[in-house]
Amino acid sequence: MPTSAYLLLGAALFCMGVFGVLTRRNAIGVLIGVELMTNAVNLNLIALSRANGHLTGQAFALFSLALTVAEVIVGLAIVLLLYRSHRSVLTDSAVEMKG
Amino acid sequence: MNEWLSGLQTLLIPVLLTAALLLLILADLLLPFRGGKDGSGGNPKNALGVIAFLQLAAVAVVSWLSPASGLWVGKSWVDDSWTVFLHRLFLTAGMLAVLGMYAHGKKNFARRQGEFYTLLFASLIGMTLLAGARDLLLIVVAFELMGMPLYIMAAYGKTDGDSAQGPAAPGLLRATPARRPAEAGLKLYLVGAVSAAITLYGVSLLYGLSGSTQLVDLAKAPSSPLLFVGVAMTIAGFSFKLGLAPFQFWIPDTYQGAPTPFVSFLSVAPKAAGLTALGTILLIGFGQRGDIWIPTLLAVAVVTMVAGNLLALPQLHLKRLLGNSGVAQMGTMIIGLLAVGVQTAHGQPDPAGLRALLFYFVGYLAANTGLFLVVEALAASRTANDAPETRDMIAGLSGLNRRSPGLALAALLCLLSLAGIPFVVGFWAKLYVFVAAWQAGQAWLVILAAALAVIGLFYYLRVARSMYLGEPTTEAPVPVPWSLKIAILVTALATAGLGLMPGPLVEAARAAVAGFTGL
Amino acid sequence: MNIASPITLAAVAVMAPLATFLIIGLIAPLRRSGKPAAWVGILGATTSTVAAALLVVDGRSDILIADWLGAGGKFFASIGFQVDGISASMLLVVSLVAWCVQVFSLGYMSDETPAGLGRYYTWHSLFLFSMNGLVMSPNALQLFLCWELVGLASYLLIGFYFRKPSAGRAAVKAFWITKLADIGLGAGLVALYVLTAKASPDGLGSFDWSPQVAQAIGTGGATVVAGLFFVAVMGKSAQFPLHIWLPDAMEGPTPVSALLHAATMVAAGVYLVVRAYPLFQAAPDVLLFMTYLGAWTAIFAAVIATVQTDIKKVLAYSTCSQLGYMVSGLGAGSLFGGYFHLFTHAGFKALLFLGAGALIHAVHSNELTDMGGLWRKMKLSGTAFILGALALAGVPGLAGFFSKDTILEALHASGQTVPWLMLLLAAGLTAFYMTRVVALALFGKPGHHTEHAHEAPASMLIPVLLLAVTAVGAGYMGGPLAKMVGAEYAFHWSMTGIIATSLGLLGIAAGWAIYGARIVTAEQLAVFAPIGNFIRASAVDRSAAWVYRNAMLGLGSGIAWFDRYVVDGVMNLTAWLAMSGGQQLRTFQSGRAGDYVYAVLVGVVLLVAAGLWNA
Amino acid sequence: MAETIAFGIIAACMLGSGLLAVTSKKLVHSVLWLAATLVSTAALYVALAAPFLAAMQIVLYTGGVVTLMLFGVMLTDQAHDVGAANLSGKRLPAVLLGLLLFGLLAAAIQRTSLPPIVEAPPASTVELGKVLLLDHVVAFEALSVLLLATMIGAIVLARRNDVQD
Repeated sequence: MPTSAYLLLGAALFCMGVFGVLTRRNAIGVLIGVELMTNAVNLNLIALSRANGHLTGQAFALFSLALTVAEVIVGLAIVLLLYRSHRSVLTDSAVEMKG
Repeated sequence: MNEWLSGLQTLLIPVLLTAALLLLILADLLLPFRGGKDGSGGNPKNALGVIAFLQLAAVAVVSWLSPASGLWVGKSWVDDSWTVFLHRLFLTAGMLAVLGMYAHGKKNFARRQGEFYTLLFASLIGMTLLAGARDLLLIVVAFELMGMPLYIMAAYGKTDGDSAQGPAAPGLLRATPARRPAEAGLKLYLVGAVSAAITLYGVSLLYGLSGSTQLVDLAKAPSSPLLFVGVAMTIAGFSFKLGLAPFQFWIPDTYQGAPTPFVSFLSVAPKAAGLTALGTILLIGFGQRGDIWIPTLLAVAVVTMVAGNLLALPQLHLKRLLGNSGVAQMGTMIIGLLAVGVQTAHGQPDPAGLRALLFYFVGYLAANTGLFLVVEALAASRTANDAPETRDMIAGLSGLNRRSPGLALAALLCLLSLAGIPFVVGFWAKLYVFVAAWQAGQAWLVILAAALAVIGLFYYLRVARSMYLGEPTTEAPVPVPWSLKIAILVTALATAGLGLMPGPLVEAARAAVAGFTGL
Repeated sequence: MNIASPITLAAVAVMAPLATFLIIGLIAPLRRSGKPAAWVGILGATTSTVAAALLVVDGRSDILIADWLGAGGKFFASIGFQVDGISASMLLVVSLVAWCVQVFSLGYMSDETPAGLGRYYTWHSLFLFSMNGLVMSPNALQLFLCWELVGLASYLLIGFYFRKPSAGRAAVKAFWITKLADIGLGAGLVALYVLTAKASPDGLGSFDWSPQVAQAIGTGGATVVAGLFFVAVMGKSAQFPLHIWLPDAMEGPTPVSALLHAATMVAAGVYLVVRAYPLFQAAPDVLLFMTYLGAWTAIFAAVIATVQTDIKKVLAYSTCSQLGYMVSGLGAGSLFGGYFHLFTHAGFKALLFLGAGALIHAVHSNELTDMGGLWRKMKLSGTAFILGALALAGVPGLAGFFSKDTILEALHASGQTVPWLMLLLAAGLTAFYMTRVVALALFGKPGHHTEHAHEAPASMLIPVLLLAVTAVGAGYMGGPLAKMVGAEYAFHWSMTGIIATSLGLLGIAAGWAIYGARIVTAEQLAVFAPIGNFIRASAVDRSAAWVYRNAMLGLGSGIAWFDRYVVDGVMNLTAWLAMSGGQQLRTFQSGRAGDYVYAVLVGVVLLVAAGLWNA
Repeated sequence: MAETIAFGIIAACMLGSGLLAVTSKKLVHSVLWLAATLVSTAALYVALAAPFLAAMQIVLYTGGVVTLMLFGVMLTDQAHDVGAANLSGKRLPAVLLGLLLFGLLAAAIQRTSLPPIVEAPPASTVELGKVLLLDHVVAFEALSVLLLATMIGAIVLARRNDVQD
């Protein structure tokens, strides 16, 4: 398969993630969108690593994986906090500060 | 083995900070919590703030004693004079943050002070790593290391003054935490997580097209549409942390809801770190090919300055005002970066813009931190009698001069500095940036920025006016905890002192840029 | 005479007000005590005045440039004192006027609370320090720094009655407009540095304004720099259309108006041109623009002054108008003419404002109609005021005559016929409106406050009388002043002088006829029987009145209206646009995190699209 | 040919489950569809000669992240508004924005000549480890600090309030 096929696939997945981020009101739903986006990044990295013929991209993808895990942990902690303070996990339930 | 040791030595400051972080965790485990209802007095955990400060001070002393070695760790990190300058900047910011936080933490999250300082240290480690990072992978990881603790710290704390409590939930969820910090953390986090994904996508393209993660190798990437997309997405991703429009909307909300001493930190150090990271990527990687990024960044800078100033104009809430004005300030700093970019692209790298940038960081650190700390001092001194709607509002500063002339003077100096009035450091910072930009042929940008600065002057002086001409609701002086007093004094003195005698700082910035490897 | 070196004297003159500012400002009990603080302030002004006088007598030139910011001379900022004929004489004028104003204020501001008085003198000291620092600047950078400080101090002084909303607004407006114009000075400064850096072999720029610099940066560079500088001059020295802050700034205490409008704040703009004249000379386009804009401002403001009923507003527009003269004169290439007029104007305008202050103090009103007949009550102040008015009107022998004549001569000599005619017309109008003020305020129908009026106290009279001397004498200083500036000057009658004098006298006659003697009535004109009959028959008197009312008043009011609503309106519109733009943007700040993420992604799409567009 | 077919099938699985992950009404379904997407991506990693990454993807991502998310969903299940309004009404602009972005990215990818994927035996984990620990040792250490800080932070935020201050 040509490299561009993988990149196109990644781009499609990334844009699905964008769609998810934009449409989900549930904070965990937004996180799912973000996961799709980072997953697309990893696919990119590994495909490009292969295309470049070395392992740096794979290493990068590993780092990216770990970062994502950390991000999800923090995100869920914040979602729990939001739930406890607002009795809701909808992102637009917290709208006290604006303007 | 030897290589390892020299690596550790080169990475002295981050390594020391990591050791300090571990020590802090240990101290936190050893010190019991014992506090009254209000957490005042006799809580052994209070010592953590002192320990954190002393640790940072010790690291800062080491940093001041050890000149740049110029050594590399692999090909990803370098300990040059640029790195050293930024280290000192971040350590100073960290110390100010601890000083600012000490009284706040003691009172508001007595039990969780240790974790706060631990997170602060983690964020500082990220910044110190960013300062010397010359590798995309390291930049991304260090950037996240800096950023993720910030998400948590923004959601920290329980007091937000006028928090409305929701109905109590059963069981596990009996106690309701404050609403505003949660909201602040959520907004910062959501925008940050999306931006992180965007940055990663952009960076993955840069890596793929150049075949390497090292910044110097980025220049080898052949010009292609995908490269432009990669650069654009990288800029977009970083713009979130820098608070460039339209990625800046989280700023006022998060500033408003997060603990003020933390905001004083959030509003300066991470931005400086992020800007230097973006700057190193663009200048080292694409310095010769300014056409890839200069037009984009130029547009972003203009939009940012306009939006920041206009959004700050109607604000009556001090933290929101400072948040939006900070957006405008970032726009001005970007001009410095653009100036270097244009000169470098013309094949005559002139580091005037970089010098201006470093100078600006210091001035901005002093003025912005000082101002937020004054806001904190006022908020902390509030009693139950004060109207809740005046909390953190400009109106809350009304007549401050009559209550606490010293505090008002400190705030005034900081305001004038941010507005770019002569005799305080902010003026030199702006002038320096403008000269660099004009030299790079961006005269129109200078005139635009100067015109927008007039708007800035308006809202900054409105605050000053309220302090000096407004009627105080009480004549009682504002009680300021000693730690906060020291921090405010230091920032005010720096603002005035560097305004009257910017020479040493100019020289330091010159030396820092002279040793910048990569240009 | 060798008391101290010129640099020492200059340092004393600049630093004395700074010291008093710090003393009054930082020692709160002293400030709150009122009178003692005032005396400290006056002491500072006295020291400055004495030092300036010694400097003028000394007559030596010197320059001290200290490398302020260190960095081994590599960084651009240097400060110091440039002592020469221009700066020394200007220093004396500034200090003297400030001294007069401060002494005058002792009486005028006697109703203020002690704390208020202390605050007032604190700002005065700050103002004098910044103004003196500006005058002694050896380069554009220091001038800019002090210029900003002058702006700040004047903002504080104009807004002194800050509890009065209109005063607050006026202060803000003055500040904003001058600030807006200051962009020009700031940008000009940056441009100057960059251009000199480009021209110098070591790549380091400077903020010098010497002829060598002008030569180095060439006509193109000089045009950019001088043009940008002139934008700031337009703001500070109230040139059309940036003059709109000046009439509003009358909300401040009257002595403040005297200070700002006579020798100091508004003069700073003209002074900048005088100092940076080598750069301006290298930019003929800018000079030409100045000639026309100055002339237009002179006549425009003079017309508006004819219909004002507030005595301070008349004087304010008159200041605009006279500044127009100076700018036009400088534009026509006469450095000395512009500076000479600045010099004489300082004296008589301060006199007029302080005299007006005495009148206002007596009747507690600014309105001309409330003052009528004050002459009987206030012989001394009245005489002084009349002297000032005559000096402004350009009556031969008094100060204004000589300097105005120099400017008109210069315009004539340079062949600028249109501005020359405009300025001649403005000269007539000036005489007319000043006569109107004198006639209405001093000799008109007594207002109901007039009965209780009495002569001003000594603290107010002394400065007024002192200034009256300068209003008479300053004109004869032309020769020595020219020598100090480095020009030649000797007065002689010329065609221009004769025309201007005739127009001036005509203006006085017309003014007096209409507002003083009220002779334009049919009965009085009937003395000239045949003509009178003819006039009666053809109703020329009525038509003259009609013409006057509709043409003259109409024109004046029309321009005043234009001023108020169009020029002002544009400024207000800009402010409103900025504010409502901010409000509009705030709707995006919806508080919903989802919307912020939306903004981020829209931003990404835009940046990516822009990137692809570039690629 | 077989390779293309295999790629096509995996890609279809990935995109299909991804689409379901962002459109399912029920959040639990979304999380499960996300897991399916991640697993199909792992299959692509194998095709790209990155078996270690595929394993990590399944262990860390699918095992860790998805489990965490399920926990999150269950813990917040009592929220009165979950399920009621999971999707916002602004779907059309989101679709347009997503398509626009995809169009731009696809255009850029199409117009860029990329090096081809080299068919090669899978890289050994040892080599990968060398890259990680030799070239990127600083980042590796930074990552460990990051994970530590994240743990501390998450605990401090998620801890029950009544045992706090």
